Amino acid sequence: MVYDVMVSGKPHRLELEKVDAGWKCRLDGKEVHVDAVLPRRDVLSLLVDGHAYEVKREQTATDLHLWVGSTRFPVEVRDPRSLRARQGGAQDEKGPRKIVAPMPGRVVRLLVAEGAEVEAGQGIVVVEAMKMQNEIKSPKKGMVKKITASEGAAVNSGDVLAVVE
Amino acid sequence: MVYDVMVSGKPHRLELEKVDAGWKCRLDGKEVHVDAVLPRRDVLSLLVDGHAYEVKREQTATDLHLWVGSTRFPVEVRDPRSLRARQGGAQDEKGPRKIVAPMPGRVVRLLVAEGAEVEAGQGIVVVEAMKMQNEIKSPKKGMVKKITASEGAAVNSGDVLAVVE
Amino acid sequence: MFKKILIANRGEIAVRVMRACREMGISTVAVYSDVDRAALHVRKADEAYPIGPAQASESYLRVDKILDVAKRSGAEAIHPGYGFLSENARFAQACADAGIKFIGPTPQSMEMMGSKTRARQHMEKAGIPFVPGTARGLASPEEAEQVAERVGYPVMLKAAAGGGGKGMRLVHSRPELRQALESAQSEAQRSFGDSEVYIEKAIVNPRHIEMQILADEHGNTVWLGERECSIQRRHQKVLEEAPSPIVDADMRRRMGEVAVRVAQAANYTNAGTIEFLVDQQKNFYFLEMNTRLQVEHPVTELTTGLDLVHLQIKIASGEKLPFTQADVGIRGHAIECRIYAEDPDNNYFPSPGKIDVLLQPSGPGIRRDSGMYEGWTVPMDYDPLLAKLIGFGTDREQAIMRLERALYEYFVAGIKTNISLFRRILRDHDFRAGKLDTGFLDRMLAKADPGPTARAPEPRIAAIAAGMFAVLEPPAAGAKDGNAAATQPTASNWKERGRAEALR
Amino acid sequence: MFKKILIANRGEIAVRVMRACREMGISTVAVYSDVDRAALHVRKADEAYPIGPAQASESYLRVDKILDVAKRSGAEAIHPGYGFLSENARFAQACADAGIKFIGPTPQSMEMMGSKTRARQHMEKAGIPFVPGTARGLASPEEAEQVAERVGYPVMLKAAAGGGGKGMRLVHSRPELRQALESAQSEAQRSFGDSEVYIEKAIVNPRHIEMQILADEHGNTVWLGERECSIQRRHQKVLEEAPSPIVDADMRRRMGEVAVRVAQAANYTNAGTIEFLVDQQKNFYFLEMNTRLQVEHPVTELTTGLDLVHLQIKIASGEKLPFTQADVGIRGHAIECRIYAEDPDNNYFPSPGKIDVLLQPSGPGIRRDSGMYEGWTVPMDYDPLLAKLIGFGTDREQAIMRLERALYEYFVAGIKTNISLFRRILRDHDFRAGKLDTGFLDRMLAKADPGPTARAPEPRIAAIAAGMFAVLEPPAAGAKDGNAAATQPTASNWKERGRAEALR
Repeated sequence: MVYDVMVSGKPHRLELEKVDAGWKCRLDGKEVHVDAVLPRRDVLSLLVDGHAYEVKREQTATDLHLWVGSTRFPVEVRDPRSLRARQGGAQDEKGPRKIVAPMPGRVVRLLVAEGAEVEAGQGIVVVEAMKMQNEIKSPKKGMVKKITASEGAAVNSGDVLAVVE
Repeated sequence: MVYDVMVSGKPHRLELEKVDAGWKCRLDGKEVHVDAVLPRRDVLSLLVDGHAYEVKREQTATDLHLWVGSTRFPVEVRDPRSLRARQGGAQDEKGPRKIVAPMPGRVVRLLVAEGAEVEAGQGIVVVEAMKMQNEIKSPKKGMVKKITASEGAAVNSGDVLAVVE
Repeated sequence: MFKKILIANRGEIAVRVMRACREMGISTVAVYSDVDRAALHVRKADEAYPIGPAQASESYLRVDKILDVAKRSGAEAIHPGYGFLSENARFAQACADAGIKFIGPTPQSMEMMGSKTRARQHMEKAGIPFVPGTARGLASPEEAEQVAERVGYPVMLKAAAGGGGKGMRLVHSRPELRQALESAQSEAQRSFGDSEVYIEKAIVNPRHIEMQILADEHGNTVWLGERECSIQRRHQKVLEEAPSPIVDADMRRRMGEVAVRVAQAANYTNAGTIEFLVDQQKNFYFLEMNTRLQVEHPVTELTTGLDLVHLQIKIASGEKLPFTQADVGIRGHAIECRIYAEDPDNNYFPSPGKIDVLLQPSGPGIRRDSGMYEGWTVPMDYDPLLAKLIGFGTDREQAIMRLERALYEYFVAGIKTNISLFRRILRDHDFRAGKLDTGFLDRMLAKADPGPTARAPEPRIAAIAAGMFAVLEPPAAGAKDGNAAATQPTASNWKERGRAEALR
Repeated sequence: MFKKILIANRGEIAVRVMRACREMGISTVAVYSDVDRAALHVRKADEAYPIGPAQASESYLRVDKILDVAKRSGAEAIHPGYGFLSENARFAQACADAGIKFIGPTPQSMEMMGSKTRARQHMEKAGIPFVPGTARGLASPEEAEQVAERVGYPVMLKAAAGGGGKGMRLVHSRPELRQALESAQSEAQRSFGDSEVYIEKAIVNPRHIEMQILADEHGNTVWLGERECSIQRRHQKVLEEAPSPIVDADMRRRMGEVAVRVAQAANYTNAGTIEFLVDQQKNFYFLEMNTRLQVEHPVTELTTGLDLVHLQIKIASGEKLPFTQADVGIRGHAIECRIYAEDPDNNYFPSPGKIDVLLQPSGPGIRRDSGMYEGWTVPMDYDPLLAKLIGFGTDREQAIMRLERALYEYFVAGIKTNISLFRRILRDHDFRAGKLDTGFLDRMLAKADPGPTARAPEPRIAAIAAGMFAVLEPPAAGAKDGNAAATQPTASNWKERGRAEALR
C-alpha cells in the first residue's frame, strides 16, 4: 500500500507492506522498523526503531490531526484507492469570503448592516454559546455583501453568518 | 415487545412498548414509569419512578449478569423472537460430571490417577495461572473415569480436565 | 445528619457534591434540564428529576421547580454548588421558608456581601483594609479630584453596580479625570441603569489572592489558607494554586485573621471565601466575599487534608467544627487547571459537542474532578467548565512536574479544550518563578507560543502513524465503533455499516 | 541526575515508575515480553524493547537480556520495581559490573537481608528485637525441647530455607514436639532440599506491621511511618493502611528507630521496609527486611506527602535526602486495595482474559495506580495484580468512606476481580474497629457473606434493565463494538459482522 501523507503541509510518501511479523515500512524511500498496535480506537502504540509513541487521532468532518505525545500535527492522507476527493484549496484572499459560525450557539447581536465597509478583524456578528458572547470577525477588509444571520436565531457550527467581499 | 426475564432464578414478565417520549413499561402486569439512556456501551442510566440507577452489563459466553449499583444479579432474558435457545439445565448430580478448567493456564500436576475413588472436594488436577497454583476439585464423590489433562499442557477456560462418575 | 440532599447544580460540581454525600451515607437527588438527561450527575445520583428546558432561566435557575422537587423527593437540604442559585439570597430564603436547609450562609449574610458598596460600608466599620478610595458614589467632579489627590494617581473609576469591566476607567493623572468620569458614568448608566461611580486607588499589577474560611453555627470561625488566583482570562480564573508563592506564614496568618473578621462581621456561617487584591509591596485589600464553595476549593483540600464539602454538610446539619485554628496545617503544594471546552487555536471560542475520545490521567499526586465522559455531548447552553485537574506535590516544583505529566496523559477529541494552554503556562519562566499578577496570562498569550520543546517528536512519526491508522483502523469504521449507542442503534448502525463497507 | 532509566518490570509498578521519571524529565525505557506488546507500560514509555517469550524466566527474569537493552538504549540506571529481579543480588551486582546504577540497595545489603537466618544473626548483634527462639537450626530433639521450654509454648517450628508455610508446624505442648519436629524436618528436606529447622515462640494472632525507611548514600537514614498489613490471604497482602490503628506516636518512634538501626546495621541505602510481627501486648519483633519498593508504598506517600520513587531516583543519583527526621510528619489516613484478577465467587481462582468494560473511579481523596485499560487482555503468565486503589481521608473513617464510594464507582467486566471483597472488608465490624491480625481475612471469609446492605436495589430493577438493554443495545452488537482493534481488524471484523447479523 502506498500513501501520500501531508504532515504540517509537507508531503511524505509512505509504503506499507504486510509481512509475517508486522509491517514493512518505507518512508520517503527509506526503510524504517515499525511496530504498531491499536490498544483502543483512535489510539496507536507505535514503536519506531525502539522509540515508543502513543499517537492519538482527532478526526473531524474536514480535518485530521494526529497527536504524537502532546504535539499536534495536521495530517492529510491520500490513499490512491480512496474514494474521497481532496478538499478544495484554501479560500482565496480575494473575492467574497463567507463568515461561518465556529461553534453551535445563538446569534445575539449584529454589529454591522449589509453594505457596510469593514476592516479586517472588525466584529460582524456576536454569537453566544456556553454563557460566553463571541464576536465573529471579518477575515478581510471589504464590504458586507450579505448578512444571513438574524438576531435570536440558533446556528450550527459551519453555518454561514455573513459574506464579506 | 415481551420479554421473560429470570433474575436470581425468579421469573418476571416485562412488556415494553415504544411511545413518543420513550418506553411504556409493564413489569409483571404493573405499569412502571421508566426512562433509560445508554451513556456508553454496556452501561445504562435508568430512571424508575424518579429513582436513578446506573446498571452495568457483564456478559460472558454463557452468562449474563447485571450490576445495579454494586449489587450483582444473574439474569436470563428470553425474547420470544430470539434465535438463541436456552442453555441446558444445570448438570445432574448423578451421572458423569466433567471437570473443566475455570481459567486459562498450565496443568502442573495430576493429583489422582484414572480409576481412583475420590471424595467430593478432593483435588484432581493443579492448574497454574498468574503465578498461582490452583487445585481443581471434584464436584462429587465417585470414580475418576477419565483424565484428559496432561502435565505441562496449556489449557483454556472451559477445557475438560477430567470426568468423575 | 441529613438523610437526603438535593444538589441544585450540574457538571463536575454536582458530581463532586454527590460523591461527598455517598461517602457520608446520604442519598442524593439530581435535577436536570432536557439536554442533561445523559449528564454524569444524573448517572451518579440516587434520584433524578427533570426540571425543564435547556435554558438555565427555565430550569437550573427556577427556584419554584427546584423546591418542588425537593419537597416531592423528601430532600431535607439543598446544596447549590457554585454559579446558578448559589449566591441568590432569595433562593436561600425560599429554602428556609419551605423548611429545607440551604447548605451555605443565611440569606442575611448573602444580602450583606452581595453588593460591593454595601459590603464595603459594613467592612470598613469592622476595620477591614480596603483599597484607598470612596465607599460610595462621587457627588461631583470636584469630589473626584479631591479623592484622587488624596489616594494618589493612578486611580480607578468603578461603577457601583458594576462588573465585567463595564463602567471602569483607569486614570493616570488629573487632566484625564473629568472626561473619564463622565464617560464612566454614562457607560454605567447605559449598562446598569445606574450612573453611580466611585474611586479607588489603582493597584498596578495586582495579585488576586483569596482566603478560605469555614464557620459553624456555634460561633466558631477558622481560616484554611490562601489560594493564588491571579491567572485569569477575561476575568475568568484559569489556574489556581495553594499556597501562594509570595505568602509566608506571617502574611497567611494576617490575611486569615482579617478574613475571619470579615466573616464574623457578616455573621457568616458555612464555607466562604474572602478575595483580596495584593499589591507589589504585599499589602492586601479586601475585594469581595464569595458566599459559596469556590470552583478552586480542591487546592485547599489537598494542602490542608480536609474535605470542604463534608464539612459544609456537617456545619449545615448543626455540627460544631471538629477542629480548631491551631489544628489547621498547610502542607505541600497544589495547583488546579480548569479544563474548559474552548478552542485555544481559535480565540478561545467555546467548543460544545460530542466527546469522541477521552483519555484521562491518574496516578500519584493527581486528583481529577470531572463532569464529562467519552461519548457524552457537551451542551452549548452552560458554562464551558468540563473538569478540574489538580496536581499535588511535596513542593511547588513537584506539583508543576506532576501536572505536566498528567496533562501529557490527558487527551480529548471531538471537542476542543484548553489543555494545551496549561502546558504553556506551566512551562512559562515567570510562572515557574512565581511572578504572577492578573495581567500574567494576557502578557503570556501576547508573546509568540514557544511551541513544542526540544524533546518534541518529528513529523515523520505522524506520517508513519497516519499510514498505520489507515491500515489498522480506517476512519469511517473507527468513527462508528466508538459512538455511544443511540436510542435506536439498529437502524443507524446498518446505515453506517453500509457506508463503511462501500468505502473499502 | 540520570537522563534515561530502564524499568525492568511491567504492570502498574512499571507505569508508576515511568510517571515519576516523566515528572523528573527523565526518559524511560520499557522492556516487554511477547504477550505484553499492548501492555500499558509499553504505551507509556519513551522507548520499548522486546525481551522474549511470555514465561518470566525467559524475559523479565533474564539479567543478560535486560542489561543488553540497557546498554543498547543508553540507560544510565535501572529501576527494578517489586518482584521479578528487584531482590536479586546477582542482578544488582551485574548492573554494577556493567556500570549501570541499580536503583536500590547494594548487592551486599541485599545478600545480608536475603536469608532469614543470616539476617537474624546480623540483627541480633545489632540488638534488634526478635521473636524469642533460636537463630540457627536445631541440632537435636533435646535442644528443641530445651528451647521450647525456655521461650514457652506455643512455639513455631520453621524451615530456615522456608517460605509459603512449608516446613512450618505450630506446637502447643511438649508431647507434640518430637513428632512435629520430625515431620517439619522431612517436609523442609522435601521442599527445599534442606532439613534445617529452627524454633520461635508462636505469636498468637499477630499483626503484621512494617516500617518504611529511606537511606541516602551519605549516611542519612530516616523512617517514614508504619503500614498495617495484617489483612492477607494465602500470605498475600490484600489491603494495607497507614497509620496502623494501634500504633501511637511513641510506638511509631520506637519502631522507626529500630528500623533505622536495622538499615544502618546492613549499610542499607535507598528505600527499604522492615517487617515486624506485633503481638497482642504491642511488642514488636523483627521479621524480615524487604530490600525494594513495596507494593503498598502509596499509603506512606499519602500520609507523609512525599514521593518515594522520586526520592529513590534522587538517592540513586547521589543526592542527599532533602529533609531530616524532624521534618517528617504523618497526617490523615490512607488505605490501599489491591485489585487482583481473581474470582471471589470461585475460590479466588485467577481470572486472566480480556477486559470488556472498565469504569474507573476518581475524585477527592482517591488515587488510582493502574496497569490495565479497557480492551486489554490480561495475560495468564504473571501476578494477578491489576491496579491499586488508594483512599485518603482526614481520618480513618473518612478514608474508609471514600474507598467505599470509589469501589462503588469501580466496574470491570470480561474478567473477574476481587472488588467485591473490599466492599465486604470495609463493612466488617472488626475492620471498622481496627481489630486486625493476620487471621482476620480467613475468619471473615469463613463467615457467611452478610450480602447487600439495606439500601440494595430490588431485583425488579435488574429485570427492567435487562429489557432496556435488549431493546437499546442487543448483546451481539454491543460485544463487538468495544473490541480493541486487532492487528488485522479487517478480516476479523468481517467475520464478526457476519455473525452478528446472522443472529438478528
